[in-house]
Amino acid sequence: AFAAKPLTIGFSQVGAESEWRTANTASIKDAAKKAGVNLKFADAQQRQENQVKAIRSFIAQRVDVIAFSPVVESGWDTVLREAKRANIPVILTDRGVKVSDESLYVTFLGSDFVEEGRRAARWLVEHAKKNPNRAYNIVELQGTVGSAPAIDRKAGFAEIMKTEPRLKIIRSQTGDFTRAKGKEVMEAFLKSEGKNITVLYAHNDDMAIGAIQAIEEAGLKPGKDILVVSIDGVRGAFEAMLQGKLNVTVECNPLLGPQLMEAAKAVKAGKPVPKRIVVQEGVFPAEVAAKEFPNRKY
Amino acid sequence: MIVKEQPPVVAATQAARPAVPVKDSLLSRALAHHLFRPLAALAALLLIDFLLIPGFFRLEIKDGHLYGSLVDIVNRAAPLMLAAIGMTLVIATRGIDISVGAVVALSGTVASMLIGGTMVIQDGVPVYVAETPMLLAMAAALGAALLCGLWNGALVAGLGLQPIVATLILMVAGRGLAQLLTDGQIVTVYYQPFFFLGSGYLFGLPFALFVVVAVFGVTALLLRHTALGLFIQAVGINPVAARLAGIRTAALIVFVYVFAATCAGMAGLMISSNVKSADANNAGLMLELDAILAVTLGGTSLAGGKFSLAGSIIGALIIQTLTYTIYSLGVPPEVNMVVKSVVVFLVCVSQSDQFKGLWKRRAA
Amino acid sequence: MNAVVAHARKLSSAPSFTSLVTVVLLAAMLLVGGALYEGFLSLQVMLNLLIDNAFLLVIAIGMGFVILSGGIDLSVGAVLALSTMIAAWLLQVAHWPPLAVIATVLALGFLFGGGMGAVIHYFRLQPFIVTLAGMFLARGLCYLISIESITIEDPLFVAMSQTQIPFFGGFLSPGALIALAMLACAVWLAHYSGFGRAVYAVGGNEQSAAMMGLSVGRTKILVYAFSGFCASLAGLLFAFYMLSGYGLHAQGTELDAIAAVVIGGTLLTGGYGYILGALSGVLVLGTIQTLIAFDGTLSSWWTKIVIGGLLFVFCVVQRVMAFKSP
Amino acid sequence: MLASTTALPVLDVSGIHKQFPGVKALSDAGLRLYPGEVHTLMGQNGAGKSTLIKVLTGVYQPERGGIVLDGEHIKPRSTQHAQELGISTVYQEVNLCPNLSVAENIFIGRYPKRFGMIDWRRMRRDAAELLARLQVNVDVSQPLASYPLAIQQMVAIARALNISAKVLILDEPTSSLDEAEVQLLFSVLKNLREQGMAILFVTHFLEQTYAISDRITVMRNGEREGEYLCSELSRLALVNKMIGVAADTREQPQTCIEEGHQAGPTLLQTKELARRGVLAPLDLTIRQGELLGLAGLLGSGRTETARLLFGADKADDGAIEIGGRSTTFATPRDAIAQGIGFCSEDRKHEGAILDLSVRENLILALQARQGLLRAIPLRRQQELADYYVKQLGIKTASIETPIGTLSGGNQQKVLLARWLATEPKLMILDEPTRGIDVRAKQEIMDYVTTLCRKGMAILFISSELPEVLRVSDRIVVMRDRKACGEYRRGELDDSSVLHVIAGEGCQ
Ligand SMILES: Nc1ncnc2c1ncn2[C@@H]1O[C@H](COP(=O)(O)OP(=O)(O)OP(=O)(O)O)[C@@H](O)[C@H]1O
Ligand SMILES: Nc1ncnc2c1ncn2[C@@H]1O[C@H](COP(=O)(O)OP(=O)(O)OP(=O)(O)O)[C@@H](O)[C@H]1O
Ligand SMILES: [Mg+2]
Ligand SMILES: [Mg+2]
Repeated sequence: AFAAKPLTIGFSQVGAESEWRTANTASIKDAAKKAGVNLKFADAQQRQENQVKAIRSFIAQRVDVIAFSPVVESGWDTVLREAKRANIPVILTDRGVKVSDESLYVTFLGSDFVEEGRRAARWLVEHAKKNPNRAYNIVELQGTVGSAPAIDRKAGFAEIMKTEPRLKIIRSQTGDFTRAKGKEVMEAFLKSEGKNITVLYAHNDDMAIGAIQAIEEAGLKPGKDILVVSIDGVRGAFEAMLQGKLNVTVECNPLLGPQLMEAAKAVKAGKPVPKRIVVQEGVFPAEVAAKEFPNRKY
Repeated sequence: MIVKEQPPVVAATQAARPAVPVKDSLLSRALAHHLFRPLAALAALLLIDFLLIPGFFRLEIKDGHLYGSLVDIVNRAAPLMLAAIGMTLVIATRGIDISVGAVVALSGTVASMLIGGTMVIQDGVPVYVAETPMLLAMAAALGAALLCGLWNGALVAGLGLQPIVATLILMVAGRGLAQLLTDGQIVTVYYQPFFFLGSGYLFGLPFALFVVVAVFGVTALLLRHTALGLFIQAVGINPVAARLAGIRTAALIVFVYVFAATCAGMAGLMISSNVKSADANNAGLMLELDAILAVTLGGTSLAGGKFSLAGSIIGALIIQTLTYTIYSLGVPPEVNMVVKSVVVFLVCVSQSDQFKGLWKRRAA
Repeated sequence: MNAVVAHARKLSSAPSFTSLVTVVLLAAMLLVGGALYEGFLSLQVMLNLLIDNAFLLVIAIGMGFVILSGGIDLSVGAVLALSTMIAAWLLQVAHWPPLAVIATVLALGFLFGGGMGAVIHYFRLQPFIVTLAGMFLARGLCYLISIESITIEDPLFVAMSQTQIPFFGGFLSPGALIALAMLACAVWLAHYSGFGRAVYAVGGNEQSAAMMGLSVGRTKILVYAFSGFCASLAGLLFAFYMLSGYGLHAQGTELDAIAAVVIGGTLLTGGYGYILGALSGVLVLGTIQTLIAFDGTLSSWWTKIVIGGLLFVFCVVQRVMAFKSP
Repeated sequence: MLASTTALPVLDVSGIHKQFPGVKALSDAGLRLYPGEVHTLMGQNGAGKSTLIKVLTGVYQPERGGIVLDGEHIKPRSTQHAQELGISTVYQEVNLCPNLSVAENIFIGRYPKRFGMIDWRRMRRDAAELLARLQVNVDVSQPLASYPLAIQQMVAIARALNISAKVLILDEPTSSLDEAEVQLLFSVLKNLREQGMAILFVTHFLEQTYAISDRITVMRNGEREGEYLCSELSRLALVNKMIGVAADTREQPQTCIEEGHQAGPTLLQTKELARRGVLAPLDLTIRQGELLGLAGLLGSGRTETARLLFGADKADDGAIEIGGRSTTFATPRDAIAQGIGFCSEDRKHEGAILDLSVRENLILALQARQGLLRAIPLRRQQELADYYVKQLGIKTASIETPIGTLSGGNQQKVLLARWLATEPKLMILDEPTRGIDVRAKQEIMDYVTTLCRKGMAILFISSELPEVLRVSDRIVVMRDRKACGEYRRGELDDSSVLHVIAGEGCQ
């Protein structure tokens, strides 16, 4: 009797603001199809209020499980309480939430942005240990001001960076996670700091790719004159690494679909699930790029 | 260039009438010129840069072309200037076009997808191959932009929708269409010749600058040597009277939207050529607001009527200089917006007649 | 409330046909939704339209006044965000009592709007630009307070957020009721107060209004102050709704509000339209989103295309029907 | 009834100077207004009448000069302030809000209230009553824009009358009213005079001046030329003082058309041209070289006829036959292509493009006909502009001055020139002499009739019956949106025409 009706999941996505996000969506849709799950997908166009609206409509439609990637961490108490009252379990993906009552969601499945920032910094610290004579003057391209990944990736990086006094951030500006802005800001940095810059840390690959163009146009060699470190691990980053223009990308895995479906089924079947499901993620320096490149799905 | 020009002919006829005494000094005439205040604002910004940012005005030759902050500003402002030129005409007819950003995304996407391109390494020499001939792809992109303009124009002139709502439809849907084409991916272009448009150099200057100058020149010529400028202003100031005077108001309105969209299309090509890719979700985001801002900073009223193309160009330069200044000064990103808004406030207020009055009263 | 009823009666005879068309089309859209999706027409879904869009309604009311006066206010979304931020900061960091916070936020919104109005009036600047700068300023100020979101834990705010007021088997939030009360006040203000009529007059012809002896300057400044007030009230409703303050809240809401007002039958050139139309405009936008959420198959881009398409169909039908009317 | 000169003036204005960029509008202007008198301010177009009134009512701040109201020096800061001080004004251009209802336009700012709310019912009732006193019976809840200019003018007057004031100023209130309305207005004014109000009145009609005023102040070139008792100033003397030369000996404007003129072949014919609710099927023949007058009361459908002929509104029935071919005009362009020009009665909304210069306004129709691409060379534009500025005596600082800064009458002349420049075959003139001074009116009509004699056909619409009678070769009388009679010149005279248009001598 239980299997007669397929499981219905209502999923509220943030939007389609980046390739990473698109890959994330595609993975979830594919996995749902494979698992025979009826997926109700709603796109929030990057706005929290739209996500809340979508969740409310999922509750009205009485879906079996609600999953969503929160736009921001805070502000979910009320609507999650409504879901709880309606006995619909909630799974978070990609980003966590801050709520007064942890029981409002069953599990959180996703990456840890702070950890990503730390990993990027750790790679640099290692690099610095191997090159005692090199200067490490870092320019940072932040994500959208106020967004969770920007805040966390900055914080994680800063935390580890402190352990190595030769690492200094000399400039930090937002590049809105886009190639065009990343390039524009990098151009300005290159004019005002010139050869002083030896490291670029970008909060995502797109900004790094844009900045790499700016570095080349300034007649410098990205990857050599200026080390380039970024986060996400999208296809474009691997291409850049193959050409030796990017030194390392810290993976932030968007392929959460299969794990989400599994968790949803387990929740519905009443099996216990851990409060935090960690996603498998790696750090890919340029040396392994060639080997890894064929495996990339996004 | 303002359309109601005071061309040399007038000066000549006036000079021919000896009875008319020349009262105004050159200086006071310059002060009264409509471009004076936008130019003064730009100069003030540059002065701040000069004082605070060492080497801001330094220009060097690198790889056979000019290299420096000023070059960057002009290069970066190019798409904005194009969009502002188109927007100026739309605003002059009392309209507004908020779909500019979406058109930028759409045209960039169409071009990038069609060109695509791959780099093939043959005997250690990279060879670039485009999927569709580049010119054809660019024509297709501009064609798509043109269609967008027709659509906007038809909604405004044909159906009589209010411009802001009519173009809101495309603003929302246009980006969606672009993303539909790319499946939400960023389309990267690997075809070297395409990059020339956005980051190439001609005679040591950015090629984008030549494109802007060409578009500006053609537009200015069109306005000067046809009655277009007069008609646009007439329609903008009093559409009823313009119709009764025999002007084809509907056709004119469709034209300005098509023109604006085509300019936006060119801006889109330029942006995607510059970053060697098309990002349907982010390309040209908020460009419409910047374009409108540029037009108003240049002294054109949003209520329609009198307009100044040159003013809009200066407006665009003001905006880009400001952005660049913020980056170069090392303003923390959290404060960007506050700085930007304060400067915009100051520039606007300093341009108003009332401010001048205040100043005079103080001095007296 | 009396005023609303009286006004509703007047609408049917007055030259407000566009607004009426909107209502008819809204009903048609709801019926189509009901036919397509199970449970769409349930009471709670309808009430959710009000609950979820309460803040938008309040913003649209303020925007309605501004547009009626012939201006525009692009800063509302940012002022909303700033209000949530100030409220959250005052409550969580400065530990002010909640009522004082509410009063402060509303007063600040009023002043912020009034300040922009004064700049617009005294320096004869274009509203579009001044409020655009106001938008940058308000968003920028949010980040000065904090770039991270601040969770609100104040009991009053939490209560406002989580109270469910029973309504014929469904429930409404206090926020929705506040928005409806605000709407009633605004209708009264627009149609039964000297200020409201002066707004219409200024929108109809500013110069004439001045020649008729109306105080154009005061009216314009007050209109923007009122819009700022509405935006900060919307900010409070948003804070009730989300229990957080955040600089990135409600991005692009100004365009939604403008669209709602215009769809509700108000002319952007000023002087023509009804404040009540804001409600139908907001409900139309809300319904479009609900339709999409119920459909549940649209990808990100299809969502955009469908929103654009529905807007298009809506505007065209509205236009065509309005043409046919005498 | 004449104000005794011993009484103190309620308003004493003297030494007013007002300068606009490039123009000295007022220099040492002034006037004295006594309680219980109607005082007419006269002067040529651009003499500074409207500017003086705007100075009095706080629209403009003068550079120099004093205003004394009831013995106290005042400096009106705004119209609101002037109203509070007791000066109520009707400006030359209708300054009301088109989007508001008629009732609101009368009461805005001074609403009747109940329980702190605007009492709409009472406002409508009062407005209807007030307008009924001026014999205007319209639905006061409709927006003002839905009524023709004449009604709007009456509404503006009603608004001013409703303000309890010491001084009432009316700037050319009668320029778009017809005889009957003018008489009504005068009876109201006389009433107010009886009650001791001081009334300042501006008009270009000598008849009206002599019919109502007690005293006259003449302005010339921004100065006070002099103040006269109406009874002591002959018409001829008045005109001479306005113009400043004693050249014109014609007291009563002469018939400017020689008798026995023969019209040419048919130029245009309408066949059952009609538009539902606006105009009943109409057959009208217009011949080359003929001046056809349309007479009728306000609302009789003359403007509608003109608009249909010009394609400004689309006819839903019937056809226009021109050059032997039967067509209809969907847009003004179609009509212009056939050589028709149309000078609208509403210059502010349908004529002038206020921010554009005199030159640009003047060549606009010609340029539109030539098309977008064939721009008229600037030199040619200037020639045209200079020519017409001289021909029509347009008073402007230069041809590059924005038309919005010209005085009302001069704007009208520019608009006339706009159409003359297209050298039309048929010129439709709807109230072309609205707000134009006596002399200029004469000159314009002379000019137009000369063109007419050279072969241009003219359809002439005017609320001034004597003028229509004087110049028309043929007169079509309209009533209730129907043509109801056609008369050759000489068949009607001043008294019989009134009977005809009122429907007493017409089947
Ligand atoms: N706002 C303005 N800017 C510049 N010049 C102006 C302005 N208003 C009026 N003038 C000029 O002042 C002069 C007097 O104009 P005014 O309107 O007072 O004339 P008027 O006597 O009322 O004429 P009419 O009988 O045609 O109405 C004119 O030369 C006109 O061009
Ligand atoms: N005294 C009046 N009372 C009520 N309605 C009137 C009056 N005068 C005119 N109207 C309205 O005006 C409308 C048409 O007037 P309009 O002025 O356009 O006609 P017209 O013959 O061109 O008159 P004119 O050219 O003298 O203004 C009619 O629908 C009529 O209802
Ligand atoms: Mg005048
Ligand atoms: Mg008429």
